[in-house]
Amino acid sequence: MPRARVLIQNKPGVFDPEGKVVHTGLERLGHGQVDQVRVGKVIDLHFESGTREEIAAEIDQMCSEFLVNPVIEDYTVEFLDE
Amino acid sequence: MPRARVLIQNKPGVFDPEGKVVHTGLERLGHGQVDQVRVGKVIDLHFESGTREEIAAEIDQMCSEFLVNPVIEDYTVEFLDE
Amino acid sequence: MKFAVVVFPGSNCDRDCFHVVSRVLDAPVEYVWHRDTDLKGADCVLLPGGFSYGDYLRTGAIAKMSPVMDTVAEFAANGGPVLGICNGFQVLLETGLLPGAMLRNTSLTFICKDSPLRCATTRTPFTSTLEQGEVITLPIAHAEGNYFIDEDGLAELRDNDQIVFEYCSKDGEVAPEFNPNGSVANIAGICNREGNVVGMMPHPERAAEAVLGSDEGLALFKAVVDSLV
Amino acid sequence: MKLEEKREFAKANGLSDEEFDLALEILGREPTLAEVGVVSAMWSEHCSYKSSRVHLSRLPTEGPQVVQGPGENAGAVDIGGGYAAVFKMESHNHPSYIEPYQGAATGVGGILRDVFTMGARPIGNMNSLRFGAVDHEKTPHLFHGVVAGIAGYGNCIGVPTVGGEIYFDPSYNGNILVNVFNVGVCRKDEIFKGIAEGVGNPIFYVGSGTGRDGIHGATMASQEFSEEKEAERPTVQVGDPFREKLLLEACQELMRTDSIVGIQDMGAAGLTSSSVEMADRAGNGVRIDADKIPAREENMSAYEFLLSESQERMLIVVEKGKEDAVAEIFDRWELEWAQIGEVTEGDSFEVWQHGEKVVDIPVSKLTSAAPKYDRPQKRPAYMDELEPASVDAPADLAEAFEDLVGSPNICSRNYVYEQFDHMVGVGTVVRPGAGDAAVLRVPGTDQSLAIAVDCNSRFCYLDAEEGAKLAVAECARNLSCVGAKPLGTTDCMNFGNPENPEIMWQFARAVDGMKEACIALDAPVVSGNVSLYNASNEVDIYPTPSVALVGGFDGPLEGTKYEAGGYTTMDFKESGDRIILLGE
Ligand SMILES: Nc1ncnc2c1ncn2[C@@H]1O[C@H](COP(=O)(O)OP(=O)(O)O)[C@@H](O)[C@H]1O
Repeated sequence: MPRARVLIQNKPGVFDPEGKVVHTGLERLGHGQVDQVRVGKVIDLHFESGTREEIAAEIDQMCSEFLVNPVIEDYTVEFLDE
Repeated sequence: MPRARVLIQNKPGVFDPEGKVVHTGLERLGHGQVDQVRVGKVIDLHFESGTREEIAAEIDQMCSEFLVNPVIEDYTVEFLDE
Repeated sequence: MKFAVVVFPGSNCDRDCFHVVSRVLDAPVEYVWHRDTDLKGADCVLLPGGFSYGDYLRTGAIAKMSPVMDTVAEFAANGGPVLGICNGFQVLLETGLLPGAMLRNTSLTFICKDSPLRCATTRTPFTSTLEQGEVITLPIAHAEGNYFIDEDGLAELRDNDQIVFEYCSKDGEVAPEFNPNGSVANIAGICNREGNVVGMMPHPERAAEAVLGSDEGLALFKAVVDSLV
Repeated sequence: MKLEEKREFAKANGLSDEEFDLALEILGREPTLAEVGVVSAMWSEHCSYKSSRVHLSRLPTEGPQVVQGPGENAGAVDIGGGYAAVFKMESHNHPSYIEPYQGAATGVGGILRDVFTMGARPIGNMNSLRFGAVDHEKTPHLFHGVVAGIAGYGNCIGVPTVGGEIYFDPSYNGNILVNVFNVGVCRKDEIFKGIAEGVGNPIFYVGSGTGRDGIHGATMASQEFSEEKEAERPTVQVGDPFREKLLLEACQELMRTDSIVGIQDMGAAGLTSSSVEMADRAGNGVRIDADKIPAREENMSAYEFLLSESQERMLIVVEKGKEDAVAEIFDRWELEWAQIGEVTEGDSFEVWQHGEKVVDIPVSKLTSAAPKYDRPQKRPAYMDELEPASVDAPADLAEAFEDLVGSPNICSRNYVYEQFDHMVGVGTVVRPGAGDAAVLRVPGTDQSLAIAVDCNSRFCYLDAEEGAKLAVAECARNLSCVGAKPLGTTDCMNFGNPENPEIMWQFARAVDGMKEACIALDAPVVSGNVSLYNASNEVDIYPTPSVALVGGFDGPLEGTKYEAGGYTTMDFKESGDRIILLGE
């Protein structure tokens, strides 16, 4: 069964309040060597069937229709081992 | 600057309300060949310095202290290219 | 009998709890800042609702690291009564003072409405004046109140009489259709084994005065006062 | 950059050729890029009200109950017991169309800051929303996003959202309306103002860091939408309600010290409009050092710092010598802050970056000397075609009744208001759905107030003057239905393109209608907002002068809601009670 992973993050320059708070939290715990934190979403999708090309095209469509907010978010797609 | 990515997902068996809603949404849009959807979090961390081993150990500590709730969540760590 | 209301950055029901204790219950109460390590001589600790640290990452995840939580844990270990309401409940779960974890509501939306609750145990200091099985109606207001615990954990809660409130019908029937958020076994509130630490999603402080439509929630605050005199 | 390129740049920022020439004349030299940004922001419709000022001046703004009329961040009326209700309504229409969640969320954040900057603690939110047809392809996404955004922000900061209204109509297909209202309460003699008094006083910046968010936002909000424009989106502002909560508490604490001279939030046109307006009210100048501004991104230009609409930021003029006390409070609330300038003698808005003076403009030229237009008006042609009186009564009343209750414009709103925390604050006496207006008890006092928001834009389309009158009257009736008496009005005038004489006619008539109703009901207008250019692809929205009224009660509310306590809810209480229809 083909599996793919969509990683969604705020575009560079778009404010990420959650990342900021997590960063502060890590600093408070003494993890001062962290320089930057971005928090995003990961969506794992299991498909019944399909080639990588088919699935990639399908995911692009899903992302533009629904999964991703193109105004503030960027996404990347990875394929997971079967 | 070393960068790492922490992927956090609900453990198998723990209900994933968001995944379910996304799944239903995808089906409604006609993406019926999707079999399963899991939604999780991705946290990208940029470090000032450190070897992979050091950073991996550090991240494990961050996860157990703070980033991950072991009752419901699992995590994996990936290193990103520099 | 003195109350402490813990304030985290982002708590927003702290003033409400303070109001109910000071003005309605007419009992002494003080705010305790999250960085404090002293409960100012309080006999009962309230962890209020709200969005500590914006609920970013996970509800209660960042608040649990506040210095005050060590003090609260110690207070609880000595048998002191602690009530975590809504976000306060989430903080208690994150700190491990109560078992389980919170997931998002199945609707994925915030839900604010009245909800009938069945009191499942009267052994806590906050429910000692209710009847076992009694139905009270309190407001709920949360996006993440879908309580999760695995099967073994649930069995343990049951065996140890740790379930305090369950979502139910007006007549007290506990069934999935009366569950607003998907929580395991309709759980709305639980306690620790000893019964002195209670966490609940519904807001008793919002139903403590008739002018707001109900004073059924006041019973919880009165009960803890009674339990300590 | 050559002068002609600057002219083009100014045009892209929304400044017309004539306005650019006026700016050249005022400056007596070529403007810097940052100056072009400042002038175009301050002279935008959003900041200068250049098309509406001549009309707004007709509105009644005075009365014995008025504590603060228009001109400040929000207006205020006396609600008795020594307390004032501080309130305002504002639009966030265009940002919400581009990104419904963040647009609505940051709208809520902005209106909250307008109220708490006055020293009031916010106690109630309302909103007035307009979406396109229910079956229009964009409506579900916009609707769900806006509702979630309002919930996300209001619930997190912990201010109950207790009322509002929602209509669906095709005239909003390409231009939704998101109007947000907030009311707060403070002692009436403890109101803070946005004023930069006291030459030499330091100016503090506090809140979140500045990024490139919403650059052009203020000018964008004053331009008609077209399909191409939809593509060129500025960086969307992302709200951080958690940070705003910290800002709220820090400001409340700061206001109990005696270190604040003036305070104002950075809304549209951010640092520019806040510092210029504060200087203008005091008749002083200000000097800002852009290098000191806490930045979230690297290499930001003065232009970007001045026009950024990053959220959750405040500008505070502090009494000289009290800097440490202020800093201590900000540090405790974990806010970013910096001393970025000072109040100066004279009338100059001066900004420095990297040792260079990048802006030097007389404050008054940006404010009172801003262009002002009395645009041509013409009675709309469609009014002759539409004959409301010719519409026949429905033949089958039962069927009409079902149509009505099934209509998306009339059906229950519980799906929406249950997503809003409407009870936080333990002050909500009459909840959404329970009465025609929301009733709020002021925490810690015996005072209460009621609030309602209304506008039937179809009426306004048929007759803008009568429609605006009806909006005010409906609000007032809503208040009296819960037992309150109107005290004051705020409004949000949402109209199409004012350069179209027919739209300008609608606007002017709506002001007339509002004026008459507010005088008749003794509810002076103490604050408000104008949103023009609500049109897409040349389709103007229905004229939508949303109004919100605040009402008061004579004494404390008592007992349960079923006893005589001076307020009522709308449910039928007992069988056997009589039902009376009042009015024709
Ligand atoms: N339609 C209106 N009716 C009455 N007053 C208005 C109206 N529109 C704007 N005002 C007043 O004009 C002033 C400037 O408004 P505005 O620019 O919206 O304030 P802000 O600086 O918060 O954006 C405010 O005091 C506001 O109350």
